[in-house]
Amino acid sequence: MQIEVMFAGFGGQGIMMAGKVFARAAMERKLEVVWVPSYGPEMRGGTANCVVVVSDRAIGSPIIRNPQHLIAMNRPSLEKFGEMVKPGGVILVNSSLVDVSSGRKDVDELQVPATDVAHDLGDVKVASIVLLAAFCERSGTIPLPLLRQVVTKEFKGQPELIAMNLNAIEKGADAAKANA
Amino acid sequence: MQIEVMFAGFGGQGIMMAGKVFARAAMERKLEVVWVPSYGPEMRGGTANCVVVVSDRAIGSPIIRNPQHLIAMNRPSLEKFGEMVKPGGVILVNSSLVDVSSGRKDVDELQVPATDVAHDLGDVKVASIVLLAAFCERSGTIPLPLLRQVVTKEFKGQPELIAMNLNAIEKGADAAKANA
Amino acid sequence: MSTNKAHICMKDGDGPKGAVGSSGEKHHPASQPKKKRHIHRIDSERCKGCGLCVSACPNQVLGQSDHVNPKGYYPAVQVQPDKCIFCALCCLICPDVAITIDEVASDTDTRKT
Amino acid sequence: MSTNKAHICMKDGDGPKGAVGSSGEKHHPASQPKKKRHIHRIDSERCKGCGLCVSACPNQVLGQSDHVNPKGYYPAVQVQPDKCIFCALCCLICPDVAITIDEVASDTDTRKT
Amino acid sequence: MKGNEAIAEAAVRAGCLNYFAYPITPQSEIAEYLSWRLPEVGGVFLQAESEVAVGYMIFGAAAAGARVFTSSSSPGISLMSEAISYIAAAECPAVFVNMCRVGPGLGGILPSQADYFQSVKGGGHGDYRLLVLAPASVQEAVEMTMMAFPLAEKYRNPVMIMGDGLIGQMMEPVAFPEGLAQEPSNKDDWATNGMATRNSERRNLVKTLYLDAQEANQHNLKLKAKYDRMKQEDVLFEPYRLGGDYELLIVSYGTMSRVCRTTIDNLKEEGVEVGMIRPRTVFPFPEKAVFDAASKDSCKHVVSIEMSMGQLVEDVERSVRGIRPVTWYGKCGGEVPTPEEVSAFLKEMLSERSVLRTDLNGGLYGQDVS
Amino acid sequence: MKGNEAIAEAAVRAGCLNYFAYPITPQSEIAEYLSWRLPEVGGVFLQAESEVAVGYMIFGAAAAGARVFTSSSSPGISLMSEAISYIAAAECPAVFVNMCRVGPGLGGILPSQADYFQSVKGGGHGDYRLLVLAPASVQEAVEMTMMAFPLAEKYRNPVMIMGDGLIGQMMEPVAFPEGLAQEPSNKDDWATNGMATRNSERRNLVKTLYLDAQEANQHNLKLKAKYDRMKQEDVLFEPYRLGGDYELLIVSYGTMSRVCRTTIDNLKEEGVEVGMIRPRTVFPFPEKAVFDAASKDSCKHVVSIEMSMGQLVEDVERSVRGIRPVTWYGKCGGEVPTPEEVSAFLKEMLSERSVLRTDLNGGLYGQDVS
Amino acid sequence: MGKTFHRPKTMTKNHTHYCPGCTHGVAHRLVAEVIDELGIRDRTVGIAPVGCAVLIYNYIDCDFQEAAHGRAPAMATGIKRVRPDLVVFTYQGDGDLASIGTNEIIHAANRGEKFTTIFVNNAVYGMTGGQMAPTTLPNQRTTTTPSGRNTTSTGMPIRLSEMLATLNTPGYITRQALIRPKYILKARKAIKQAFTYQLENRCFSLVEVISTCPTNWGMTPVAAVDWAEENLLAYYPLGDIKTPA
Amino acid sequence: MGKTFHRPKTMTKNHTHYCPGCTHGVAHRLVAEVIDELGIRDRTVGIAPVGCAVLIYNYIDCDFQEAAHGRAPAMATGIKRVRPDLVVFTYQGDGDLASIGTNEIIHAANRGEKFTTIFVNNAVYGMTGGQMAPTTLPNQRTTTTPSGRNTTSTGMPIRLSEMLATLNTPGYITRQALIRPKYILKARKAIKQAFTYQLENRCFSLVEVISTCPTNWGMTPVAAVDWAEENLLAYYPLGDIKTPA
Ligand SMILES: Cc1ncc(C[n+]2csc(CCOP(=O)(O)OP(=O)(O)O)c2C)c(N)n1
Ligand SMILES: Cc1ncc(C[n+]2csc(CCOP(=O)(O)OP(=O)(O)O)c2C)c(N)n1
Ligand code: SF4
Ligand code: SF4
Ligand code: SF4
Ligand code: SF4
Ligand code: SF4
Ligand code: SF4
Ligand SMILES: [Mg+2]
Ligand SMILES: [Mg+2]
Repeated sequence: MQIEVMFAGFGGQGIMMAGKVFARAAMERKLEVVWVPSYGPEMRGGTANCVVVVSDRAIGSPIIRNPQHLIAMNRPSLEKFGEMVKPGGVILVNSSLVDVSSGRKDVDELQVPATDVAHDLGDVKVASIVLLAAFCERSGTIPLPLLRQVVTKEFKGQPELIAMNLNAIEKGADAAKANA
Repeated sequence: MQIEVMFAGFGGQGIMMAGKVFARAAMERKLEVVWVPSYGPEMRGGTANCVVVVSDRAIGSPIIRNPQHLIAMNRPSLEKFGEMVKPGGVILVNSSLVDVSSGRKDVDELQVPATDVAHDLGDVKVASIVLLAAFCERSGTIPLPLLRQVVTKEFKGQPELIAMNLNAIEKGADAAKANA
Repeated sequence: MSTNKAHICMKDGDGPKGAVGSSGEKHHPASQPKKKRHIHRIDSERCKGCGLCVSACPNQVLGQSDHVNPKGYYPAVQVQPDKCIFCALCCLICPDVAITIDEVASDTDTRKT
Repeated sequence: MSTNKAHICMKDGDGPKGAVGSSGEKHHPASQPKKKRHIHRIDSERCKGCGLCVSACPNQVLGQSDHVNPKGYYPAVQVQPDKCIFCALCCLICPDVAITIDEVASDTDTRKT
Repeated sequence: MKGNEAIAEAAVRAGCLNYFAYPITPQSEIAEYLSWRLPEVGGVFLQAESEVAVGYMIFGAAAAGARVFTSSSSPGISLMSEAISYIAAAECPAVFVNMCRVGPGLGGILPSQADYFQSVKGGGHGDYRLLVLAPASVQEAVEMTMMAFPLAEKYRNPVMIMGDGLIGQMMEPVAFPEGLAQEPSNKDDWATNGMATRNSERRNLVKTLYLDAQEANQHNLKLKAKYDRMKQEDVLFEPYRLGGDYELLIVSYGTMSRVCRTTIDNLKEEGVEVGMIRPRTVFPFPEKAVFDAASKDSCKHVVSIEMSMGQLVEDVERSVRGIRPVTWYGKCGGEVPTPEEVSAFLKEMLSERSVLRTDLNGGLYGQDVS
Repeated sequence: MKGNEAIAEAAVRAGCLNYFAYPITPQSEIAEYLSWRLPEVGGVFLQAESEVAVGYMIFGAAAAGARVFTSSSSPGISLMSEAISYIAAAECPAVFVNMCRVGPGLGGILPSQADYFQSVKGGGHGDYRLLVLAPASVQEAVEMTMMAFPLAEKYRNPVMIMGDGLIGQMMEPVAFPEGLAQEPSNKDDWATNGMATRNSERRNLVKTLYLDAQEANQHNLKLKAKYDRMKQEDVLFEPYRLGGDYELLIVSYGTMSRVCRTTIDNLKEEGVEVGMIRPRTVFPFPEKAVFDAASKDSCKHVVSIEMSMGQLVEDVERSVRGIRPVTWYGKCGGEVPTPEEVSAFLKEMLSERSVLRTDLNGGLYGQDVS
Repeated sequence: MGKTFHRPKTMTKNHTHYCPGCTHGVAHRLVAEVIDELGIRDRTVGIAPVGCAVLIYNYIDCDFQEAAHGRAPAMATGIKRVRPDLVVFTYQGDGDLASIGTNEIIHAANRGEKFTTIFVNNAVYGMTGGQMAPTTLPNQRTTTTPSGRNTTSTGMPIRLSEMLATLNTPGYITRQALIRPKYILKARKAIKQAFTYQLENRCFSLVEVISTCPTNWGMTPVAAVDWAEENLLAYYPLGDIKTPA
Repeated sequence: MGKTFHRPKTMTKNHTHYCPGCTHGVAHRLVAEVIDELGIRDRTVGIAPVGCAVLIYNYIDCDFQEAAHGRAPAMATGIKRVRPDLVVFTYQGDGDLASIGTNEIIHAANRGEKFTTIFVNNAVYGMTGGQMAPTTLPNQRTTTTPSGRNTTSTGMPIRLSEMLATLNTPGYITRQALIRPKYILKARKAIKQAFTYQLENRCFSLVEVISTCPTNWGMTPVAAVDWAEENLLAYYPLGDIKTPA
């Protein structure tokens, strides 16, 4: 069994971090995990994405052309990668910044205004965590308690961020449930 | 027909120059010529030698282990290369600085106090030309008039040196004749 | 398709204090007294919402929009356009050349630009 | 087998004006007044005949030999050994450490060295 | 852990507490990690002014007897090539990590294997070789980093870890095997660590100048003997699905080999049998393994699959010795070919096998003067 | 003329009036000659602060559309390897002369061919190749220097002249063939020579950064196509005594090949028949010629004879494709093996032919996890 | 008041890839303005550095070469020597110029090469993610000095312009800043002066511009200019450091 | 008067390979004397340059590394960082230090590396046969400036010591000469001072010594010291240029 999730957005939107949190959570479950960034230009402001592959056996190619799932933080990401998602996958869209949909019928597409939610929580940077939580809830890949645990560990150096991120998880999960 | 002459001495004794003069003279005769220095340490004061190969057809190896002839300006050169000379060759020794002989019976060895002669001519640096002239005279490889011509051309930039070098040629040739 | 937020001023241009930032053109203080208007535009697609213009403006003309632009930034907007004196300090500091000031005859219809 | 040209001085060492060039040893001006001789040697095999010592010597002690050494140089020699004051200036300038000055009790037989 | 950080930590665990480097993507995380980690363990972290300087800081430190390493990426390694030649010539142990990026020139920062020749044939001047380890996973990068130091000391030669960029960027779970750490060897007989340190009256000299032709030749023969010994003792590779029959043999290394592995698994499901040799050392190259695997009766063809434009394939050709046709497949722009692309290529190849013999270079015949 | 001076003069005759360099033995005479010769013809002579700088002065000048060259020797070339990679990546024509000296490290100043790999496999990072000309006489050095500029322009790629030190030091009579000089090509479509110069409103850009993976791959494929074209169109070699039967085939180049020639002549007198292929371009390598010559029925064995420790032999092995055993003979310390030494080796080899198959590297088999 | 302001002709319409508030954009614009003003676009060749500004040629529309890290001055030398009629400028970051490329800039300046250098000093390696530069201030945190630059082990920040000014070969060396409009005005004058010296074939010229890197300083753009004014200008005083005799 | 004089213990008996009258030999002896005097031979590591002095290890008898051309300061940094207890010195010519190796010496000095550099300035590339160095005087003839150094195209000679002295990191920078006994006495003092600063772990130290190259200057050794005194000392004034605070 292999799960492949792509996280895509602008650099600085916390997309890499969300991927890492997902990867760490999978590691906690003692699965094989590869987190691969498509590291963009050496400079800022471009688009960025990463792919997390989780499997119960050794992972061959870390290079995934057609991921099972996609988390799209901005419009170019959805446009570029939306059509690559395997049929039956989940597509999570940050509807705060994306006003279109992938147009696909063979996937489970969910719109969450993550940037707005994050803005309300106090920092637009937690938008990616909002989407991640919504994704976990929707896809059933990672249970929320594990997600909370990993996030708490990840930010142990900055306690002030922990609460905000935990809130982001709640809001994200709620959004997924609401849209179910 | 191939002629190989090795010129050996201290750096700064004019050994490379003597070899070049010999090579230029051979070129004037439209022969194939290779002048190969065994260029020593990048610094001064070491020993130096060069080999001139002259032939009437294309010259293969420019690397000569056993030259036909040797011009030895100092003792280490005679000691090192004396035994390598092919039987029947000519060995010219600068007896001003070398008080031994090669000890070989199968070569034509000639002692000329070249440094002393040169000293008397006004500059010890022409010692190598004295030996070269003696060698040409003895071996019959290059006629003296051609040698004079090449030397004159070689020093055309420094006319003051021409006379001294021409004198050196006379003295060298004389020495060869005297020892004949 | 760039959304240029522009504001227009009907006051006369009364000449710069020094040679300021307009490319290649020299402004002559003693030019003929002709009615001119200035148009101060912010290209909200170019703008990255850095806020440098906001803090550089001597007259608090500028502020930050609360709408995100397609690049994900909150661009600068003229919050008090009337206070603008077209000093171009905002243009000078803007790293993205997102602000321009045009000078046109006062009868030019700016809506066409 | 180095040919050391040496000359010897029977005068007392009367102390240096400054700390001069002797390796590791300090010369004490107020050392006990004991008869000492100095031996100034030129190692003619080390010497490259550069002439720097000749021109540095304040007392024209040195000159150039007219015999070539095995390396092909004309080494320095003491042409006026008696004039030597053992100031060691020649030692200081010699790039080849070809000159040494020894101080020995005046009864030492220098021919052995 | 991210590959770069894992390598950094592995070096510390291997007892290498000295690191000199100059930042360059995609491996600056190694320096960033060590900038806090080394001070924590009393080690030396220094950001140098350039890669040229790094090369010689490594040389100086290694020659003084310290365990030392650096990391860089392609252009940075080019700048170290003079130093690497010196270090090999001086027989000093040191470890170089190259997180290879797209070249030539400034190229890009995406993964690549285009520094294969530079690494295995020697980018610098003169006759020297590096022992080059090519990890295919973060775990293997850790292990190879830990092995690299003892290997460098065994041969008194620089060892290179050639990662393909992705190795540094990927995050995979890792363990740091205790057993791989080895005490530094005693270097008193050659290192310039101060006579007092080794209680000796004989000074040591680390040099590379051999003005005398015989001596220089002897020195080069001595070096050659070490490289020959590497070929005897330290060739590493991993065979994959070579047990049964296979029509096609792949030779591939690093991340590329993982893609090939998935490709092979996928093709097996489609009934196409493919085997693979994955060199783990690219110098010394597993020539015999490749030859033996190619010799198998069922094997009709050998393919070198690389993120470079025909470099690995030359060593494959050399090893195969003409007994099977050898083909190259590769990409070099930062995109790692996907299993789908590799599969498509292999299938097409199998369908038109006849035309596949790699061509020999032609040439303008000169006059035969004999 | 001395080889170095002949090369300098040949460049001037070839219409290359721009030279940037840093002194290094055994080729500083090139700079010394040009320091007065270039001003005489209104050219540019500049002694740079380092070889690193030289590499980029060449790059800048070449990218601005000028004919330009430099010369150096082994360590200096290592320092230029980053720049050479950039110049190849940016597709600028330029000529590099390497009067190879003993390496690795500081090595010595005597002749060597140990930079073979560096020259033909690319010393710098990334997928690029140099067209490498290897003269065997002063006359050929002159001719190759004159050919080098048009070749560099034909391919918009750096060309290297790889001399073995002796070539630069030797004095032989030379002629400067008029016919070889060619007008510089028009570079307006790419060179940064100023828009006004080319009367254009479109600016030119010389760059090597390709951040996009597809673009970078395309660029690398474009470069590869050029190198493949070199292999088709510009392989040069000289066959020697291949007309009749020969028991043994020598592959050798540069000064070393002259020694082999004398050896072959000498052996012929003793009744031993030996043939030779002398690559005149070492990249592209005359693979087919070597293969064809090795294929001859009479040929029992191939020997690579080189002033390096087993570099040329790898290309020979690749070319021979296993049809004949391949052996290496060489020295690398500055002493060019003499005809006597080479002969002795060949005779011994012929007498014990059975054991001569070069061994394949062994290896530690990993676990086959299939 | 009442001024006009437009994108200079030599500047393209492309949006830059720089972070919000990064003053590289200001430096680009000033150079483009000066090129326009002097009317030299059709004979100018720029040299892009390796650093955040590597893509400068996407924004300044004249002939461009892209250098290797630190080597722009050598490339500029190559061009100017073979084509003295071209106007050549290098654009270099502080890592590029004051670290790996120190040798090239010193010797180009010392030979008196007639090109112009724009030296963008933002006290950090921007492009590679905020490592220490030789210009990083004491105690400044970077990704390779996580507890602040320790001058005991890394030395004091280098004032490269002052160092270049000690050379005996004539040159124009000046330090300006891009962090407030008032400084920007002066910077533009200095850049024009620098190109003018080049056009007069007078001397090497270098304009250091104190710049910001909000991203790697971990500050908002507005905080960054404040920090720069308070801290960078204190260590790197503005003004002409050397003018040709 | 009445002094004694011997070969220092740290100096071997080997005859040097230097040309007659070359002052490299004097510099060697001074370093050996200082090592003896400070009693540090058994913990000293020297670094040989690429230049005429490459074989210095044949004459000075302590641990030695042989650098690549210009890179001795980087090697010294490598040693000092991993073994701060060792005493490290580099010995470098003017081509080595002031041309190819400028970057390495500047950044080592700026980091305040605690080693000592002996910088032998003979205004020419000795080893390779007398090409121009950055230190070559205006109009001085060399094999690559056959009609004399033209400062219009090659710039003015670099005073590297003065340049290093501008760095803000503390250091000891001094210029001495080896061309007369009186200067040699001072040079020895300076070298001792430099090593002493190192022993005190105080700062980077560099002693430039004005030297001769009779061979490549085309002069007798005696004429060479005269020429150096008249010309080199005029451009390169002697004395301490910077002392640590
Ligand atoms: C030879 C080499 N070394 C290192 C790098 C990586 N690198 C790219 S940009 C850069 C430093 C950029 O800093 P700076 O010059 O200050 O420019 P900024 O981005 O701050 O404008 C480095 C180290 C490289 N590309 N090439
Ligand atoms: C990378 C490299 N470039 C060039 C050389 C050639 N080279 C050897 S010594 C030298 C210069 C020597 O001059 P200097 O440093 O002044 O020392 P000197 O001989 O005058 O004492 C040069 C250019 C080299 N060995 N390595
Ligand atoms: S032109 Fe001047 S007043 Fe108007 S917005 Fe800009 S800075 Fe403010
Ligand atoms: S300075 Fe420019 S980019 Fe920044 S907020 Fe103002 S208009 Fe936008
Ligand atoms: S010791 Fe003094 S007086 Fe005696 S020879 Fe030497 S320099 Fe002259
Ligand atoms: S200084 Fe030394 S080498 Fe020179 S002549 Fe005097 S003793 Fe001889
Ligand atoms: S990283 Fe810094 S220098 Fe680079 S674009 Fe961003 S703010 Fe500017
Ligand atoms: S060439 Fe010059 S520096 Fe070298 S040993 Fe001779 S005199 Fe001394
Ligand atoms: Mg910077
Ligand atoms: Mg010098």
